Amino acid sequence: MSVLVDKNTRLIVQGITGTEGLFHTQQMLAYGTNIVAGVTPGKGGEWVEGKVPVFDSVKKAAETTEANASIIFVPARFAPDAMFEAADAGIPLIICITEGVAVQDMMRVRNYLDQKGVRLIGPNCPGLLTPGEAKVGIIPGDIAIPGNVGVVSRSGTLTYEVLYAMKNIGLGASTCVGIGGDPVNGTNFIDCLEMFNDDPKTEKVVLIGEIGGNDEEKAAEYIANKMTKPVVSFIAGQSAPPGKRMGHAGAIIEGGAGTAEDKINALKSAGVRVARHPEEIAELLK
Amino acid sequence: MSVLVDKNTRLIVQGITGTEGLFHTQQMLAYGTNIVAGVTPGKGGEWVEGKVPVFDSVKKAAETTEANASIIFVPARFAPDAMFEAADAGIPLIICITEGVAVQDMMRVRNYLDQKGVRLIGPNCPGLLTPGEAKVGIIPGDIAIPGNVGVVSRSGTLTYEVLYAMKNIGLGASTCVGIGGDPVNGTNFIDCLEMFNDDPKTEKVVLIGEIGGNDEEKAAEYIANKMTKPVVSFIAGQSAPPGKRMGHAGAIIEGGAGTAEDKINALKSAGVRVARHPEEIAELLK
Amino acid sequence: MKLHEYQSKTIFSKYGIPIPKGRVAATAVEAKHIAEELGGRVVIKSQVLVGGRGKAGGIKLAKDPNEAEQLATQILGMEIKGLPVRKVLVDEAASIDQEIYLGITNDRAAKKPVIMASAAGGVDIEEVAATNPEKIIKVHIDPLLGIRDYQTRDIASGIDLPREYWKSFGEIVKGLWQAYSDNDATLAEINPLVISKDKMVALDGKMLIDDNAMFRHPNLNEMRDLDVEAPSEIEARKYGLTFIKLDGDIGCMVNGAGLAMATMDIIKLFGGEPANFLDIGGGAGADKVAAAMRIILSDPNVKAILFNVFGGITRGDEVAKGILAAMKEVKPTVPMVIRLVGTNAEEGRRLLADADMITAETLADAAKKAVAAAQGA
Amino acid sequence: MKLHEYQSKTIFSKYGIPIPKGRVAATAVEAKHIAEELGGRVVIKSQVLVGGRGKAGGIKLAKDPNEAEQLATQILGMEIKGLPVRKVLVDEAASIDQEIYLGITNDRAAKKPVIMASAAGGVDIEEVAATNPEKIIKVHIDPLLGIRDYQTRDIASGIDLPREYWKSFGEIVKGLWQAYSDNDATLAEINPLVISKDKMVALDGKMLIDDNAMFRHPNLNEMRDLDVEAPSEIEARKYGLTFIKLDGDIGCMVNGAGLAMATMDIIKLFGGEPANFLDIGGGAGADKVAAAMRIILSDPNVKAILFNVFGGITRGDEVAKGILAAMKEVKPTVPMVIRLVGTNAEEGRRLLADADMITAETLADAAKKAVAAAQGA
Repeated sequence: MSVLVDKNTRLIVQGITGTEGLFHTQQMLAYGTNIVAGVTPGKGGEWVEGKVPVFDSVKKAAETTEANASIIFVPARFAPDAMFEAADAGIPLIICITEGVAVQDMMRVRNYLDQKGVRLIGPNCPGLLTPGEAKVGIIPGDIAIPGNVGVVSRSGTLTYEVLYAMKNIGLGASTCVGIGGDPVNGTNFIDCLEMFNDDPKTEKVVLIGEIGGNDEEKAAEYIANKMTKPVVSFIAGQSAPPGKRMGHAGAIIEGGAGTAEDKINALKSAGVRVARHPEEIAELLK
Repeated sequence: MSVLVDKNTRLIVQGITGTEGLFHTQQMLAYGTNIVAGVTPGKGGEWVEGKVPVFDSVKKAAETTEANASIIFVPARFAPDAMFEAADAGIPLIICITEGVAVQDMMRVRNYLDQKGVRLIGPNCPGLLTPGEAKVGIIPGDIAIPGNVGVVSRSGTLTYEVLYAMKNIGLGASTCVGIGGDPVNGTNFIDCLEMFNDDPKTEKVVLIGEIGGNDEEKAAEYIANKMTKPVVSFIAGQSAPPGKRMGHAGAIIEGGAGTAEDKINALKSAGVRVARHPEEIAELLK
Repeated sequence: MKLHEYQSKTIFSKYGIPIPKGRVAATAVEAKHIAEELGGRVVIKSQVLVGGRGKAGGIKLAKDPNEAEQLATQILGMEIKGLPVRKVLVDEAASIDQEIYLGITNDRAAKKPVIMASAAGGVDIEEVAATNPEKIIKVHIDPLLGIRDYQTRDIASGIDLPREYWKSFGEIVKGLWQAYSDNDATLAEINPLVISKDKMVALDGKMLIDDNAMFRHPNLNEMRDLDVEAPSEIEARKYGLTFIKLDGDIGCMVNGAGLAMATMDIIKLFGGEPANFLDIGGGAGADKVAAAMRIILSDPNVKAILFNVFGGITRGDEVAKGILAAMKEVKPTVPMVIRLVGTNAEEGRRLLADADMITAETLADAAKKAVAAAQGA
Repeated sequence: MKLHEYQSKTIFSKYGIPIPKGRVAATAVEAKHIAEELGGRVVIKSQVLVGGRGKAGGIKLAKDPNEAEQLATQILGMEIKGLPVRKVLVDEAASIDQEIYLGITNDRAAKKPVIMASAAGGVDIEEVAATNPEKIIKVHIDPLLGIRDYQTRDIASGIDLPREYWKSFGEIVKGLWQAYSDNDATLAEINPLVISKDKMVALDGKMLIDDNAMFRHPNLNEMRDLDVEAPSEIEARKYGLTFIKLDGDIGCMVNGAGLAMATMDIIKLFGGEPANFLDIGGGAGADKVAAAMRIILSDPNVKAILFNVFGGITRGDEVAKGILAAMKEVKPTVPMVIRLVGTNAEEGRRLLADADMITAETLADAAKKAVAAAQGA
């Protein structure tokens, strides 16, 4: 068991013939992910890596291959359209890796997808990894091993750091979900905590947060009230100055809200053990 | 029993201080309809007929009075806003009497209300009458008596004609629903047929249609497959020429579709007895 | 409200849709000048608000300015389906490699706008729809979201458009959507949209504007061409009446559109022919009723009038006063049958007691009496 | 991207929002001329992209053109919070009967834009939000539907605005919404919106534009004021790097924003102070790494550099090549600690074997070594 993606995931890659899309398609295929189709408008009929058929539209790809998930690697200005297209084609799970999507676009996308009951991961995220089953995104496959720790994170390489530290002491992950660092995105911490709470394979959970917004605070509230499994956390940005956007569009302390301190305190009050630095997470999981 | 409105309806009147709104508020109050509030922006705090409080917004009116329906009498250019406002205020049943609402506005309204699960009657309709219980609209109260015939109609005065002819031979109505003659509106024939089919008080149903669109054909299909109660019908516009809009924005034979003949044939095939003129409906119900 | 081809194309052009070079002319000399400016062959197209202009000889190809003048003279003298040609559009002629149909309208069943396209453009699209529905691609647009790029590609792919045209086609579809949306159109149509020397051009254009949305578009209202309507219909609109002239001999005045249709129907059922559709609307007062009566009587074919008024908001006494006022003014010589029911019907009947009118209790009775009166007259 | 007050107000004005008469000046003489044109008293307002201009003496009232010139001279010579004042806005002075706050921003939790208003305008709205949250009215807007008239009335009523102003206030709210929406703003704010002699006027204006949406707004990009950013940050953007200068002495170069923050945090945890935030992004090649290194070393405070690279898309050997190239060019004299893990880390480490660098296995180890190096230097 795992959450969101596994061996039964039938994946479409939107933007499969682009540089990024092609590279990560190769990586995902090498990992064993079941990529059933690619989409690049105007390139329908071609093949990628000799085994993935390319279609002009998600609708055609989905109808032909019965795909149940789609990952998006198209440039930021086209990513909203790609998400609408996947949703309208009836894809229930969309993972958008693309960074730099405009926030008003994302508000429209998110509200539209919610109406349709479509689950979105990202944008600006590393995607999903269920070690040993499916890599749906850009998380390097060799830094994590199968296990019983559910990992959810707003950050990319910081997550790799944690997965790698876990692997080094023999701890594996059930599924790692990179939810992305944008202010308006799809799936949030609480969604993932719920899924991990319900997943029999997951015994402990790692939550990697960062400054900005109040999703960590809300997650803490959820943990205090509902979570039956132990949670370990790290919050990045304790040394970040207010008013400066720390790379991620959502990582900014605005009007005194969204500080690392607030988040850490909220999590600690909810019984979460908070690591002082990322590698310490592995220690706290033992 | 009855459908949609009865003694428990707690009604708001939007546009209560306008000429039309005020006149029909008086008529509805005289009939015994439970009007709990009126709305006219800028006139909050006033009273109508000494007993209906006026509010600036539907939200305030609804919060204060626990209203469960709202009827709209505002001019066409403001009617879409009035419908959005009522829906956002959580009103589950909206009746829009206003004629002449732009069709692109109505498409936006209808799609929005569907998302919210709000039921709309109209626009450009005479509203609802549950004889002896509630008059929510402009159907003259004295032309119908309580009874067991459910009436649904796209037309206004044509409906009065039928109700009056029924009354003249002692037949009464459970509820009369005027769904309006616009091409894009809220509740349609099938919605009403379903409600009448489920309503223990309703034993027979009258369906009054007209040229334009294909709602009558779809209703015929529903009747053939699902309806357990006898249906009598009349379709107006047998003598109407194609391409000419017969008053109602939706009453037009376009591209050869929507003729009275097609509708009558469809209904007859579904076992519906179709009257040759409106007064004959009363005869066919006996 | 219908827009002329040249008006529609001018609007389309503002939304980035390529149209042929050309201008509208009211005289043959103007047409010649335009042809001189354009150089080469031109098309002279009558600007009338009916279909079938080509078959009626209202569209001609001219090889030079002199022929343009000659053909324009000819076309400007024509009537097409009863409408006088007052203007011609002079467009440069285009070579045509493919003709595509592209249109946006409201799908009342889906409650959404629908874009329709077909590789078989240039012909009557309704016929294609009836005989080869699979040749028409339909894509519904979420009215709250608007059109998405991927939908334009789905349409392009659906009509097997060569890929090199997808981008320019997509821009045209988005332009047409914006024209439809911004102008409250009920129809925005390009037929044909042609591929001409590797470029796409909208050769013909048609827009219908929602009369109910005209308050948002005063500029469009100025484009209204009154030729398309019978003078009596224009007169009726002034008074807020909905009037449609028909070919029969029994004038009808009814309150409510559905009841007005039913009244026409019952006249026909009992062997008569209605002369018009006329809805005086809800709450019509004496002045409106008088205007309605004048309009009906201005039709020389009318041999009898049937008044059918079911009082609801409309009050029977008001209607009666209107009839009396109009009778004084126009002194009708045709028999009149009246049926008055509902609000204040008693008072109305009393007011009309001395007037020379045939009264009826039921609609069926009224219709029978009107038919008899018209035939007896 | 932040817009200046005068830029924001010019945009607002295009959307029908009333603003004071006035213009921007780059010299005191210009300011005098504008004051002469306007007549009467004027306000001289420094145009710098920081808050607290008033408290810093950057906003002054002048009674006549001469005083305007004098005050403009003074203000144009100022620095406010480190930013030079290069322009002043000269606005006619307004009498103020009431000050209102009106702003639109994104509510990330609700995933919707939110309009906020308060009868207590003119002050720090964040302070009002913290101390008297009930004094701020919040109305969320459905991003697919846009603003509705009734919502503007709800806001007006919520801040107890006298009814005679509801209509003009509604137009202002709708104008601000359109400005926010059309320009991909993340904030559009009027503070204060004043009632002055029975009219509403936007005395001050502020807009933040979403950098991610700039591709849709080339015209806004031209308004960008580079003064607000440190030169190193501008240089970094050229190379697609995200760089933020801080006050410490340990330069950081990291791939990934979260990891970059965590690296700063751990430096601090072990007693050091980071000199910057620097994310070289995913898949950074040698040229990008070299540029990043130059930018870090351009800061004279930097006493050590910590390279923390977790190879995923980014390849360790590419990073190593970049470091070697930059070292040749800038010949750093500060100690450098490097931690390289993940994709092609082995090759990277091999390439760097001969370079004069301190290596580390874990992030904690690397941070400790960097802190020690900076303190030992």
